[in-house]
Amino acid sequence: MVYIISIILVGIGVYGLMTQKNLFKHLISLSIIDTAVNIFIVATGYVNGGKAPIYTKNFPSFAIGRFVDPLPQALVLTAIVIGVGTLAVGASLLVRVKEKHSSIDVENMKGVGE
Amino acid sequence: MISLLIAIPLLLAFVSVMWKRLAKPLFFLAAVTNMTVLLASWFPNSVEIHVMGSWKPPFGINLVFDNASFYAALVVNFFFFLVSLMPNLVESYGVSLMLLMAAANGFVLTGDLFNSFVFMEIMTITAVTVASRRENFYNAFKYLILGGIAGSIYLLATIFAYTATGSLNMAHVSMATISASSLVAITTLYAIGLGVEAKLFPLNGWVSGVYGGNDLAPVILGTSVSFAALYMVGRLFGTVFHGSGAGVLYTLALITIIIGEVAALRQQNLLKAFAYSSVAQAGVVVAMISKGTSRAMGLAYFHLTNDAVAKFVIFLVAGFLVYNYKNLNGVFKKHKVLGASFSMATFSLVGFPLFAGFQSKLRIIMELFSMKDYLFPAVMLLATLIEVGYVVRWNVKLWFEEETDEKADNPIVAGTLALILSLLLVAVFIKPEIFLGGAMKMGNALADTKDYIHGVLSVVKGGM
Amino acid sequence: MALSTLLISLLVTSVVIYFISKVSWRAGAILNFLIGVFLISYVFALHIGVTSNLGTLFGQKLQLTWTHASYYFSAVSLLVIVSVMLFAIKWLDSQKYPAAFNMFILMMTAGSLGVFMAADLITLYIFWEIAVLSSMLIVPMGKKESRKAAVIYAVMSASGTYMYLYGAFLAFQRYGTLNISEIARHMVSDPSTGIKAAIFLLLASAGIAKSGIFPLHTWLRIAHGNAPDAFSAVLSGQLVKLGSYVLMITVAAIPSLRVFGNIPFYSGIPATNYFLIALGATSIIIGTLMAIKQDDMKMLIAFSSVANGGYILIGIGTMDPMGFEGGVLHVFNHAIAAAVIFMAFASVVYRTHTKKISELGGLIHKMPITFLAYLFAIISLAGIPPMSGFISKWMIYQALVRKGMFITAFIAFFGSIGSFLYVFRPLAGVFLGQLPKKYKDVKEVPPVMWIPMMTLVVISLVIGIWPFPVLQPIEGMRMDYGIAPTMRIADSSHWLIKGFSGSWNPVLVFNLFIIGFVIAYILYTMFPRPKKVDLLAPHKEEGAPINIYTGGEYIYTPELYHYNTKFYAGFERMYEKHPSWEKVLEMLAKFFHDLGEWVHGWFFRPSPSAYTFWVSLTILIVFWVRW
Amino acid sequence: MRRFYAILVAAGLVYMLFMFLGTIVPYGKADVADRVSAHFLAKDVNSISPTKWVEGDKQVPHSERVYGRKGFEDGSANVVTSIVVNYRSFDTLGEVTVLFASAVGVGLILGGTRRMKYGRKPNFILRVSTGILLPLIILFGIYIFVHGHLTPGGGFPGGTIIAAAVLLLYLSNEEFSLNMIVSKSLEGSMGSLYVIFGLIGLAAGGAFLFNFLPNGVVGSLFSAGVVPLVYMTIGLKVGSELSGVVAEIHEEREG
Repeated sequence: MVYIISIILVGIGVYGLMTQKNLFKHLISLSIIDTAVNIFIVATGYVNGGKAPIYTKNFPSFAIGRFVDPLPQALVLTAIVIGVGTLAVGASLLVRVKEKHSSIDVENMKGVGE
Repeated sequence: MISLLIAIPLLLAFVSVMWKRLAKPLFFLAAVTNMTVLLASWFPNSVEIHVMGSWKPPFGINLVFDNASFYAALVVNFFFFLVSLMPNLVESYGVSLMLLMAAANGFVLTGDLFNSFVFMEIMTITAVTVASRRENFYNAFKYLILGGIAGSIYLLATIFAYTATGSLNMAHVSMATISASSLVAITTLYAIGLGVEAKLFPLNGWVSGVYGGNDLAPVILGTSVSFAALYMVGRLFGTVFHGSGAGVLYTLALITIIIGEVAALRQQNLLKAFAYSSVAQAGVVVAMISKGTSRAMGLAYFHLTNDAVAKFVIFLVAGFLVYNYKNLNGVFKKHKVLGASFSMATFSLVGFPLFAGFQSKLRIIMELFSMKDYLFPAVMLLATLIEVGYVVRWNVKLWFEEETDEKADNPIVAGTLALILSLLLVAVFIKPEIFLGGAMKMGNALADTKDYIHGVLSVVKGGM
Repeated sequence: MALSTLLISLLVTSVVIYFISKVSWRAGAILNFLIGVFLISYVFALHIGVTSNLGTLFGQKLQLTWTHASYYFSAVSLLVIVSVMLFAIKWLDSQKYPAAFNMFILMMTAGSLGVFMAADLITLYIFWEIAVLSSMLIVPMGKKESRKAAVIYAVMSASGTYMYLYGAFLAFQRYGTLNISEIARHMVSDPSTGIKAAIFLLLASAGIAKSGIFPLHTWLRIAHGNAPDAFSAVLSGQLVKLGSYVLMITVAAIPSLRVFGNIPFYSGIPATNYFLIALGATSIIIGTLMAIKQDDMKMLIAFSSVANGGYILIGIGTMDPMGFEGGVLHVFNHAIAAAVIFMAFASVVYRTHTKKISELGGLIHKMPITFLAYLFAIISLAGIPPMSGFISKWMIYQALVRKGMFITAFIAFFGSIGSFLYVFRPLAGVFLGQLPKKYKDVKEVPPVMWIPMMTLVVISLVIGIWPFPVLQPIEGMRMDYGIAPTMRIADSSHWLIKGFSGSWNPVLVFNLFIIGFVIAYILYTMFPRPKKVDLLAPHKEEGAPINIYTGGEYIYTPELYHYNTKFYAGFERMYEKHPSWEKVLEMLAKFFHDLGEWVHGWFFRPSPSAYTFWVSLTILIVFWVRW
Repeated sequence: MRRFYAILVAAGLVYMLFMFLGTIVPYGKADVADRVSAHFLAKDVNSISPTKWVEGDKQVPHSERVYGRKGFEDGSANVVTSIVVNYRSFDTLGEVTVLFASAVGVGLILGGTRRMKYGRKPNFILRVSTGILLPLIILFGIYIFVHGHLTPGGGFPGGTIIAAAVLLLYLSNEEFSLNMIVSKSLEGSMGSLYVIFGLIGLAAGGAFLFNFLPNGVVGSLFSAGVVPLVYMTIGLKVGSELSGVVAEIHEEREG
């Protein structure tokens, strides 16, 4: 189910990218795709009944099936940060696009030849 | 030792953000160090690995240093070194270029799928930064969006590979038994994910905008970064997936060649025209890689090296012209050295004899005929025909049209570099071994999966 | 000096010449000429059968060998090039890029010689491209239109060249060698006709493009017409002959009669050869008809080059001993004639700065030597005895008649008659008629410029009387290629060329002509001379009405009354609305351009949405089509 | 029409991915024993033979008590942290670099010089509560990255929380602008420190990013060798970096 939700989210992101005229919405769509992929990654590591992979007093010892797969979580941590970086650069680019072309709407932008 | 290739530029980048004025000399220092490191470890001729944090593969991350990654790193760093010689091109982008350098090196050297994704994203972000120079924001934004999509798909592919094999190590993935349907999913997603950086049709929409938007981006993105990306195509589809998914690449690449040349033909902007030509050449390289044999791959990288050298000269000269003259008619009458280098480089691109492009193009066609592939040579020759059209048109325009009275100073460093590189192209025609030897070793290393797996997984040592 | 050393040192020298010319272009031009003279002496001293290694490429030896064909073609080429080099010593002062011209013309010489010496297909290709590249860089040195001309020239030439390359590699893949004679040997024993025919036609296409045979002929008009004037002489007289050489290689060095013996088409001529002959015949028709209606004198001769390329191809294509020798001899004749004509035009342009026939006239009084050179050249070109041009055409006709190819023979005769028409047009328009006022101070060109023209004319005349020095190497070529090796055509001991329906004794004919000329001259002196009327005499200044009037109207536009206007109006009207092949090729070029627009509009549109759409669609297509 | 095609294509893409789903394990059925992460969990990577592992002999570790013991190859109780900062530390260096690259990029792209004004006074509650909350937020951020090896969290979340504090400052005070020299030098020195840790590891243990400090007892604050140090540098770096980004976005160009 989580898989399907994340895939549908990817579809929504792609739909947004294809239909929206506002460039900031493109950035948001991209973010949605990123998030969807992240959800998907975490989901691939889930074990039914598994706990968060942290050794505490209550779960002091290792056993197969007790913890969920920690690797996808570590990967997602990286992927989130990358998404943030992309978003920051994209947003600042849009600030300048707005300054230069007086709009961030694809149809109203000025001076975008070729 | 080889981890220094990534560590040194990174460290210097971090340092230079504190002292902005140092960025340019530090970039030069980083490039020189990297070249020194590479020259000190000339062609390892075996698969050496460097394990990060001394966690053995497939558990930890490892850098792989074999003939293939050495040659790719050499080419990549060489162009960064050349760029670092031109301070007025670097301007305030020293930090970004250092990061780009570290990322390109990491992308080339890494033996881990997820790690390559991380480096690809660094490359995308720094490349976008570089592309936004000279207020080229909208095109940079488009590049960012496409790069973002590609990154997501690449990540998705990596996760599919992880769930299928239980590891992220390339060597392990290449030896693990993956079900056919799984392999389809992984290779499709990787083909698309890499397609953006490898400039495959139709994922190459960003190229003209980014290369055509300023004078720094094409010089470095069209040479180093595109070499790194195309190296990864060879590594993944040659070494890791043993040529599955090659059919997709082949078809897309052939379409790319024609589309790229046709689009270049109609371009009225000098930089954009050759941006499209670089798309077409990338198509040739990918199609050759998809053939999968070591010879074919070696020739692909030979061609790519020639193309990169020629493109460096072309973009360097074109960037100078476009941003110093409003009307390009007959400008080479004022810049004879630039003009001569430009002409030589473009003729090499077409594959006229006396220049390096001839050697690679003819060898590729010959190799294809010996593989009984009759379609690709025909496509390639048709593409070359179109190329002749616009290359001659531009040369005639830049040399012979009536000049205007605009004037700009001759760039001395850029002119010298362009001349040296274009003479290098002539030298390669006379003695192709200059590039061919390394490229062939690279091809062998990429095609030899067994050696790669053995080298990565059985050698358990830290190693400098 | 080994052949390879010669070629490489020529290439290096050409760069040196550039720097010398930068200091003094005249010194460079004189050096060029001296090198040319040295090359001629070198070529004449070389022994047949000398070989030399150029190195290896892709594990294949690149070889040069000196054959009868190399000797013949090199000698003809050098004759033309050296004349132009001498001509250029003075002529270059009207040019903008003398240094580059000197460099590229020497480079082109090296390339052409390399083509003629090449023993394998790749060596040929390399030198071919060198020749094309360097000549392509000279073409845009002319007037404004010449820039476009260079591009068209390069593309057309490349389209032929790349087909040739494809054919060469096809042959290599099948036979494992690139050596021409070995490929010929393999092809004879190869059972697959389809692939052989493909190789044959692909190889020939380079020659077709270069020598301006029908589907790829359109570049000649624009390139020859707009190139720097003296260089047109090289283009038409020498470079086009590279194409004829490649055609000869494909038709004769690869023994097409034996290779395609299983597909005879008409009187023993294989279908492949007949196809080429048909192309040649088409070129004759097109070249002749188009030449007749040209007003630009250079374009006129450019079209005549198309027609003459057709003659050469027909002659060689028959593979009849007589036809072959005629075709090859025609190479010599056309080279000399075209070179002289273009040099004469260059002289005219040098003095008058125009190449439009309708703006010229009456130059016979001002430039008599140029006129004389032109006169003899067109006599040769039109194939009138006693000039050498007649002999080759006669030999081709002989072959056509013997093979019973009456349609082709008819076309060849038609072309010959047409050539009378078109070569007369510049004669009348440029040299005869009224001299426009503005040219009344025009002088004859200096000796440096007329000496090369007259030398070539004298050579042509001498060969017309005593053709055996040229026929000897041609016979040698015929023996090399094994075309009826026992037959002897040129019989110098009896001063005879033995044909099928009779023999030709050039010495006798020449004597008869001299007698005829003497009689005519006597008659000319006996009758009263025509009186000279200055038609435009009252014409005081440009544009003012002229005092005399015709049909009750003042003459406002004297150009309309120029001798040349509507010269062959009645004839031209017959094919006024002809379908133009040039338009077809333009459409093709436009197609690619529009395709570019289309691609750009659809795939590289400036919106990220479009990109996403195409990316997604491609993923889907990749997913569904492949699996 | 445009939307219709878009839906069609998006649906096709979803369908394709759905097809691909069939090739991976169903949700919740992930077999950790088959993956490398089993050994990250058990902290026994050094004791198994990778050659045997890749050939299919997975050598599943036995159930064993980890918490409160010492002598493991890796000492953090939070396994995700041990992967992020130790087993796959190189990825994290890359991650830090991504953030750094985007911060540099934002700086270069925006290139502002003057603090942007909101044009209205922040209200009373915001101003007062900022004074109260600010130290708490910063303290919380520091807590998060110091305890990164024990509890969920770590350098990235901690740094982000610190940056949130800076954002709060920006919101509450129109005159405030971050001292860029301090933030840049913190950012640069911390980034360099990470690389230098790696280089020390290279010198000490022969491998870049080698854990050269003793691991200690799993679960205690001073444990896990170099991990807390790295997380602290990351925390400070990310904090100063994102603060820098916040500051950059709040700057506009003259004219």
